[in-house]
Amino acid sequence: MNIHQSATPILIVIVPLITSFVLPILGLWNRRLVFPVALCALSCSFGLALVLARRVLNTGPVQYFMGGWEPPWGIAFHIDHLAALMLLLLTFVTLLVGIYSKKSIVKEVPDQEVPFYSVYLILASGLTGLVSTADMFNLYVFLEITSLSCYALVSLGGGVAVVSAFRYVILGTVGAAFYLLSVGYLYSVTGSLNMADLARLLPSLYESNAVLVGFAFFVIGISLKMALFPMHAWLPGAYSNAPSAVSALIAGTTTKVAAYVLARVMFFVFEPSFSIDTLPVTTVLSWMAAIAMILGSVMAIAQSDLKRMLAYSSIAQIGYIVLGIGLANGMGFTGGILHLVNHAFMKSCLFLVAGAIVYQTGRRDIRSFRNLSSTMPWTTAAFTICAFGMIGLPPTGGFFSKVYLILGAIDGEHWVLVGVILVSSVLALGYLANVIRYMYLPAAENELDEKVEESPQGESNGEPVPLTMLIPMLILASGVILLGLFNGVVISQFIDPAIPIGLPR
Amino acid sequence: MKDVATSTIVKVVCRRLVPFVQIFGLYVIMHGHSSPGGGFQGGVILASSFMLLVLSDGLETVQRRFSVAMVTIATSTGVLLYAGVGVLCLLLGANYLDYSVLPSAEPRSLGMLVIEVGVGITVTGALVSIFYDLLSFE
Amino acid sequence: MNYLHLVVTSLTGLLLFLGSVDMPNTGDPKSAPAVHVSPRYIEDSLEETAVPNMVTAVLADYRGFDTLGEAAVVFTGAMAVLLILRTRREEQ
Amino acid sequence: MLDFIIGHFNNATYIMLMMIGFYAMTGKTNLVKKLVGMNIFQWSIILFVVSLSAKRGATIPIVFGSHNPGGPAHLDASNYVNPLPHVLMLTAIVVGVATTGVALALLLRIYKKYGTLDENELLKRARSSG
Repeated sequence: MNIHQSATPILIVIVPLITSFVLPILGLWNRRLVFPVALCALSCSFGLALVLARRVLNTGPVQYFMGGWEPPWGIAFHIDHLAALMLLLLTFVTLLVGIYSKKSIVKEVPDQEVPFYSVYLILASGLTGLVSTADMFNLYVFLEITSLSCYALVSLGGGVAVVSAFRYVILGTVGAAFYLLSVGYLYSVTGSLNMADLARLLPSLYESNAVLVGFAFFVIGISLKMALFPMHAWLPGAYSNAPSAVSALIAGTTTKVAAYVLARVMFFVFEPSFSIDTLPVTTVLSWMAAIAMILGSVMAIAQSDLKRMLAYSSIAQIGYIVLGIGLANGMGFTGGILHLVNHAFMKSCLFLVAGAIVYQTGRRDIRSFRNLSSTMPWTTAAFTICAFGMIGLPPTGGFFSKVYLILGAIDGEHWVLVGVILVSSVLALGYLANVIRYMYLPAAENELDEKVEESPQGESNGEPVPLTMLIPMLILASGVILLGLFNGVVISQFIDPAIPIGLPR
Repeated sequence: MKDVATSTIVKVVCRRLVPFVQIFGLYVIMHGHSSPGGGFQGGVILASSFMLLVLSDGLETVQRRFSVAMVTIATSTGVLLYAGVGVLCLLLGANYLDYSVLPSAEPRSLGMLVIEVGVGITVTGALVSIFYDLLSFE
Repeated sequence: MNYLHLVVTSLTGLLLFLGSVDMPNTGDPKSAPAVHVSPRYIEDSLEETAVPNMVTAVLADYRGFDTLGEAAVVFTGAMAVLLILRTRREEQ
Repeated sequence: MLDFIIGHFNNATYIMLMMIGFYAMTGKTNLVKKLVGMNIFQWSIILFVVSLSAKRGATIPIVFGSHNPGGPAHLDASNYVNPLPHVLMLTAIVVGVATTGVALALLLRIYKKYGTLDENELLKRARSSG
């Protein structure tokens, strides 16, 4: 019996995967072909994501059974509205950062282009697989594929990047091991690995210790992967020491996918009531998110190095997303997912800007960004737009996601959390406005211009930022604004139909 | 590590042992169907035979026989073989990795055999490649 | 011997053990894993895939996509080590 | 009570192993010891999940004598051990090997650049070299 389902869902995952397998052989034969082939694999994956998104909007969730075996015996892909939105977001950001990475990586990794793009494509396919799989163990395999390629890409930064990459390996493996442990615990009492099957079997087992402890370790493991507040030790070092293109990719995708996995398992495999009443997971997550939002912003203000500041602000923004999930109501969930999409655009664009500044001037210290608005007008414009988005000013998407978060907090009568959101936005205004002020300051008073130390990565070579680096930045920046203007479309088409049933409206 | 083993016992024993290890490795890959084993276990045994050879003859002679380019090709072709079978099933009108459409009396058994061989090649190539890199990093 | 880590570790261990109290006894043929999904693998794998070794049948056919991901992990490991160790950028 | 101990004795040992690995990973400052702890931690989880497949009075999941024409009698699920955890843990083993390979490569780079594998010493040198 062979059933034939349309192959779009699986092609999104295997096209970059197979291309990454072909690249080493292609590299041996003709090195110059590697980048174009990698790019067309990524764009093909993005195109397929568009086709799939349209089909999901028209006909609802799409299923795909690997090897023709229906679940729970075989592995299945289940792509609903939320997964379609994530696929679009991931393939788009990976494509843009891929275009950007050509110029900025050629200094980092002089003749290692072949393994670099091979690992890059595997990361892209791991992310798409992570989002579309409906099998708990298959999700672990894709989680490891994604993490392994992240470890390698982070270590390219040179200087102290190797040390932060090793810490990332240790903490990342602890997170993945806790996830595997939770799959083992759930398997020991249910006997199944498929998410839909688990969702059917679990409600009768909510009282069993194995399920309670299994779910607790799942949340700890995924929070580690997401760098949620108490477990964020690896993030500042990894983001700030990695090459800028890699930081942009990782900041824009991996933590977001971990947040998506948290939401999917918490609300679609387990019933929302389980993580609200049986285990106080949502309250714990909300408070961890609140502390992350405040602490992350405060630490970001204290930084003078731009990439380290953006790394700490990522910890704060992850707090917003997890707050959306922790509020556990319709508004909060919408705000959380919308902020997930907005932050992916904003943070990857900001890291690309940081890379462009280092590329042209070699400066990383904020105080040395004087007069940057005249020497690099487009880059600073992109930075300013994304900064407005992070703060949450009206035209940008950041404003709308914060509005929904606040509405969600009001629905749940969490007045303290409303205050935390506002305070955190003001803190964000603090550290981002400081950077903009330096950028737009005239270079006249250069007597107090600090010594400009050369960037350790040696990324800079003084030429102006090439178009292949500028255009992805501007597309992402305009994306931040478009998300703001058309957030209604994103919500009504993708997020509303995906709101979990159990959540109170 | 890179200089040749000093004591002749190691050299003689390793060189005599390698062919048998390799035959056993190939046996384990090919007999994954009816006995415990398969691509991964067999591939690791095959890779360990090359490490044994490096122990006895040093890195240069082994790299002349199983060169770095060959290792990369092995790493890639194995997995390509695996994913390729999946795509072949797609082209023949079934779901990804659904071997029932393969042209043979027992299609699934054939599909699995090709999978095991592909995984065996990849694991051998990957582990030998990691071994070469760890060794030649000074 | 820092005691913070010791406390954290023993708490985690205690939590894990409490979780494993409800699990079926080892070797219990009526446990959920032995009853729910795997009977089909045991009973039907010979006639469906003509392969006596059930583990290989599940590994390569029923859950073949897992093994593809696994082979990709091995491939990524090799490429990652290649990337980490063969970067010829001279360190300052 | 005795039946409970016999039934859960192996889970207790796996959890003990897990905690030894977890302590080594978080407590130790030498990076190689952290890596060894990571391996112990991963392998104890693999042991735990493989032990889920055990069935009293069942043999290994390979059908012998399947080639003779008569074929084996009807296969009864309780005669054979549950093959699924073995498949899952083969993947976890391979993931462990790949992660250890990458971590060892990173250790080589760290040792070459900083000359030490002790975490505190490393942070001092990393901060001083900027």
